[in-house]
Amino acid sequence: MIEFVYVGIFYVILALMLLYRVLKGPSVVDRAVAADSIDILTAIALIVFSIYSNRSIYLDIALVLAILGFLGTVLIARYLEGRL
Amino acid sequence: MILVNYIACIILIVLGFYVILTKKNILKIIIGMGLIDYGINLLIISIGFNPGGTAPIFTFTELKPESFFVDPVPQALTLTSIVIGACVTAMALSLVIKIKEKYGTLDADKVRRLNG
Amino acid sequence: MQHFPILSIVTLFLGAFLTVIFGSKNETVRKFIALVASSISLILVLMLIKPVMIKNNVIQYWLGNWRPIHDWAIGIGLEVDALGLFFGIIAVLTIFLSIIFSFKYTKKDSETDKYYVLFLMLSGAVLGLVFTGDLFNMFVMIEIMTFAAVGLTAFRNYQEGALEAAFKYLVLGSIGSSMVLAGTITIYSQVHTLNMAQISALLFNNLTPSALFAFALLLAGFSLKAFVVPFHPAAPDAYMSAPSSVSMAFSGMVNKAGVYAIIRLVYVLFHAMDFKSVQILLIIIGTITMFIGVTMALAQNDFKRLLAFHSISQIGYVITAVGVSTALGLTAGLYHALNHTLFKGLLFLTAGAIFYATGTTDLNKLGGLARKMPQTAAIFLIGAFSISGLPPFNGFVSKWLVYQATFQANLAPVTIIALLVSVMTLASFIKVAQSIFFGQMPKEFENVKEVPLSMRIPMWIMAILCVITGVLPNIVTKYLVSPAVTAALNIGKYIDLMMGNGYSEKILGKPIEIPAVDFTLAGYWDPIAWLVLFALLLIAVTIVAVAGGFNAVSLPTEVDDPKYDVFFSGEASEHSHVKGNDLFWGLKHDLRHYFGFMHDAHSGIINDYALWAIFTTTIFIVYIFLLVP
Amino acid sequence: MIVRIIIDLFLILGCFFAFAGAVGLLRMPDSFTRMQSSTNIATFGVLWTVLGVAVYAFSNQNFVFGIKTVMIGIFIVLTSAVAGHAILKGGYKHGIRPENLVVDEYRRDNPNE
Amino acid sequence: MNSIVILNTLVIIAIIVSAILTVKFDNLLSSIIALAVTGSFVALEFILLHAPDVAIAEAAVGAVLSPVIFIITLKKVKEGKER
Amino acid sequence: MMKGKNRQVKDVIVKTAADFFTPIALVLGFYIILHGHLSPGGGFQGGVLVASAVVLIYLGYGYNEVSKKFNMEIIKKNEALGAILFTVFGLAGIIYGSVFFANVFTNIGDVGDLISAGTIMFMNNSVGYKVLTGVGFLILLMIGLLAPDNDN
Repeated sequence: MIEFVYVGIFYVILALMLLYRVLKGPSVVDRAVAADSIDILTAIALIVFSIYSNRSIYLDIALVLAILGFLGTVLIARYLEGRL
Repeated sequence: MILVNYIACIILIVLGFYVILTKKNILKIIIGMGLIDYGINLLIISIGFNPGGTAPIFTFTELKPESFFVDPVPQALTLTSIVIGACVTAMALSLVIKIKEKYGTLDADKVRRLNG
Repeated sequence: MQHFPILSIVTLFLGAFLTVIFGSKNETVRKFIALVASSISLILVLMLIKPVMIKNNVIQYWLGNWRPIHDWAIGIGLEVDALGLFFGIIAVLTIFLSIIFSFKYTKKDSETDKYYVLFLMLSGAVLGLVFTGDLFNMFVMIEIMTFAAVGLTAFRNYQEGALEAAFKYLVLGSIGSSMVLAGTITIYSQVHTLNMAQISALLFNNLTPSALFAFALLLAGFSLKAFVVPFHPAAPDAYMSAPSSVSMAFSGMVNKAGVYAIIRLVYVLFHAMDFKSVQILLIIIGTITMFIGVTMALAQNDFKRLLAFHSISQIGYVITAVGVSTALGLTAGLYHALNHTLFKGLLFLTAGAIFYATGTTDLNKLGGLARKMPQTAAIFLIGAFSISGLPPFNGFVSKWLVYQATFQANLAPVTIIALLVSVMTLASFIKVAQSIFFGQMPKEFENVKEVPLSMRIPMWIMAILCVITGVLPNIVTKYLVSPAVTAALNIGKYIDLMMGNGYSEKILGKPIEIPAVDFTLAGYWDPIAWLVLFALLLIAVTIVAVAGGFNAVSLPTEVDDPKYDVFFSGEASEHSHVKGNDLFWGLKHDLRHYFGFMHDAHSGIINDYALWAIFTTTIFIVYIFLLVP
Repeated sequence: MIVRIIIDLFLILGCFFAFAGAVGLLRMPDSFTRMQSSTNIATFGVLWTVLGVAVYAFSNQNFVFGIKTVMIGIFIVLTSAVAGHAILKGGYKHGIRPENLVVDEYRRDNPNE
Repeated sequence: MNSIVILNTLVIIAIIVSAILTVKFDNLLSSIIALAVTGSFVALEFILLHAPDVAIAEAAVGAVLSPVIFIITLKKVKEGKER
Repeated sequence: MMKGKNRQVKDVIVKTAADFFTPIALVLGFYIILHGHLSPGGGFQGGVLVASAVVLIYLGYGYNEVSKKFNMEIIKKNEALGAILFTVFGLAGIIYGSVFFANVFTNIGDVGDLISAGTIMFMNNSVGYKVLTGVGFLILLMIGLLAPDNDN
């Protein structure tokens, strides 16, 4: 299934584009949002790669990123609110 | 494919050393140590990689007869290295908190009561 | 018998974990657990002396029963040969005595459960390091060791600078661990095994560029763990701010673990001592280490910091002697390592006793304690005589061996520097003795008492050991040192016992010949040679005097300070006490540029120290790539 | 064959929405609009891609794969909503205001924050 | 095979760029965010090199645990100028 | 105190998310620990994931609830218990006549079952227990450092 890899490449390119927002973002909020989106894009790229290489065990990593990736973002939000 | 990885590992390690050498904030120094960890872990895994291989975990379905594994030993080594890196980071951060309480600063130029 | 090495390691770790569960409330329980664990480990290791040291066996042990398949080592193996056991004995001795000492010593500290946990983990890691036969296992043990050592350094975090020292130690140690790991994996990428015996076999006459790179990285990383000079600046801070029993463990085990790793690396793993350039590199490092260590020690005003710099200096002796690479040189190095553990542990315990009694180790505040603490003073004198190499004690024997080994290897300048360093060691200990135990006693120490018995016992044991190893060098050499030397040189046996008989012959081609060990302990007395040596020494002293002195800066005679007044009897005696600062002021004044430079170089900024470490590593890599093959 | 077309359609839709989200995240003028655009990635991009992958997996009788993939999609959608809410509120309280704001209803409802 | 090489190269570029960002930011909070991003890219790279065990550990440590303890420490020492 | 209570009611979305995701994170973590010998992951990874559930609870409910739920002293002892269990399973190899870390009890279960692989499974689970208590202890300690700031 070669086309799945192209989808993965596309998502990684999107993540690379979002790194520009991490670099530029005038405030920490922008950087945090971009980092969150990069986490999500990484998870999707993982799904796509695992179906390309036909190993369902690779999906556990995507599961971890999906469930616990938002912890850091919420923590940063709490930090910005000043009530961590 | 692997050559790119090696270059990236060297760049990561050099960036980590650059942070340790030039940045004066000790929290930033710990971030630099984290970068060195990433670089070395990537180096180990890249050494164990075998083009065309698959993950060294045996499952009944999904494995074709002709598929072969990448080298599992470097993966075990990297796992140990990651665990150690996490422990070192946690230890260093707790030291940073205590240093901040005691010295009132995070500047490496001012945390120098022991000299000479 | 076969299980003894792993049991001695596991006992210590198990003791650490049991201390957390049962000893968190009760002080007695945790002392009991620590004592039992350390004595079991001591007994197990001492029972290995008979088979390993005397009968010359090598104990091999495959964890999980993963033996080599088709001549390829796939499991983690323990391999206890005489070299490893030699350092193992040093380690268990240090652990046992240090734990006995710390029973009373940590009385004023809270949270001593953490102390015992970390200490037992440290000792278990050191034992694992010296007994293992697997390169990556070595890295893991080094990392646990560094981790526990950092924790112990920060244990007295109410003291000045303990946290700072711990942080510096952690950062430098993590740089060193990264280098060790990178070197390990570079070796793995070439030979695809991690067993040290097999690596040794496969790297014989096969030094590719990646192997050379790995050698440089590993040498730098292990040197950082042994605190040789450009990597040393974390050591004095850590030794100074840790509790004294831990400082003793640092100089007795942690340093020695690094030295063991260097010996294993250059002798067994890479066969590197066949190269003249590696010998010269080690000798240069060692010489610089002992010189800078002792000169820095001369300028210190804190007892423990001074001892720490002396510790670095003595490690320089060991590295120099190891670098000479003859059987005599290796004997000298190992003997000095043993002696260093004994007398430096003794001195650190003395420092701990003084701290326990008076609450300070600052040389300028102490004085005249010999009347109040006679036993401590006697023990201190034994230690000081040992470290400065006075004849009846052990320092004399090993230092004499070092001089002899370097001189026989046509390295007379190194011999001269070693003699000079020995003289300076004696000088700095005269300063310590004068400012702590003799002279005028300050008024606030009127009520100082001798330390309790449980602290004096380990000190006396070490003092007696110092005398024994000094008086009976033949026995020590025969039963402890020379089996270790033979094991370090007999690489073929090491490989054979791990990988099965005949393996080394198949790979190495021919059995490696063991060079004959030639001990002439009575001393090498060639009058003309020694005459030339003393003449050279005189010239060297003259050069030093000329280089530093003879400039027309007026000495501070006109300062209106009563301590420079002429002393007549009958005056108030407040200023007749010569402080530690005031001794050797002439030398310090003459060499003030050098001392000022060294003081500025030890700036206390972590970035500078990291820069030294990385820069020296780069030099190692370049040197080894240019000169070794 | 019809399954292949469906899968490709889903994947292309996912790619398109993710691309739109990324471009929005790069080009929008202030933090709040950028945030709105980033949810595009997390909802529509993820949803279509996951559907495509899941259809492929189920059509190949690979049920473990399909179920895990769908679970990942659901979790990403839920968590990103929570994270977006939290980071928005944090940013607002930290003092970041949208440009060209006409009505600040949050301020109107919570005057003392 | 070729497309995998492209994917790998892209991920490597992303790792390098985010590491440079980590070094470049003077603001500590931004630096931590960039470190977490580097962690998740490194986890992706581990999967591309077929090391799922390591990738889970990296995702758990690099993308979850280490940002959490870094941010708590940063809050405690209060040196981050948040803008 | 009153103010703190007031806060908790307000952030209802994060609280609901914490309610919802804490069990899922726990299940995921325990799945990764228990299937350590069958699928990627193992003691360490699962332990970290389980421990990060503590952060979730903290985010939802604040420090007071967390400190009520967990007793630090007991957690510390449990961590040591995990380490001791690991060592004891290693020593079981010696006791049953082989060497340290040898894989005994291999007759339990078939290949691919959840309960299989002998001592390896037990060691994996005890490592998981140690890590989840250890990292949980670390995170609790870190959160506890913030507690004085939380009040004002």
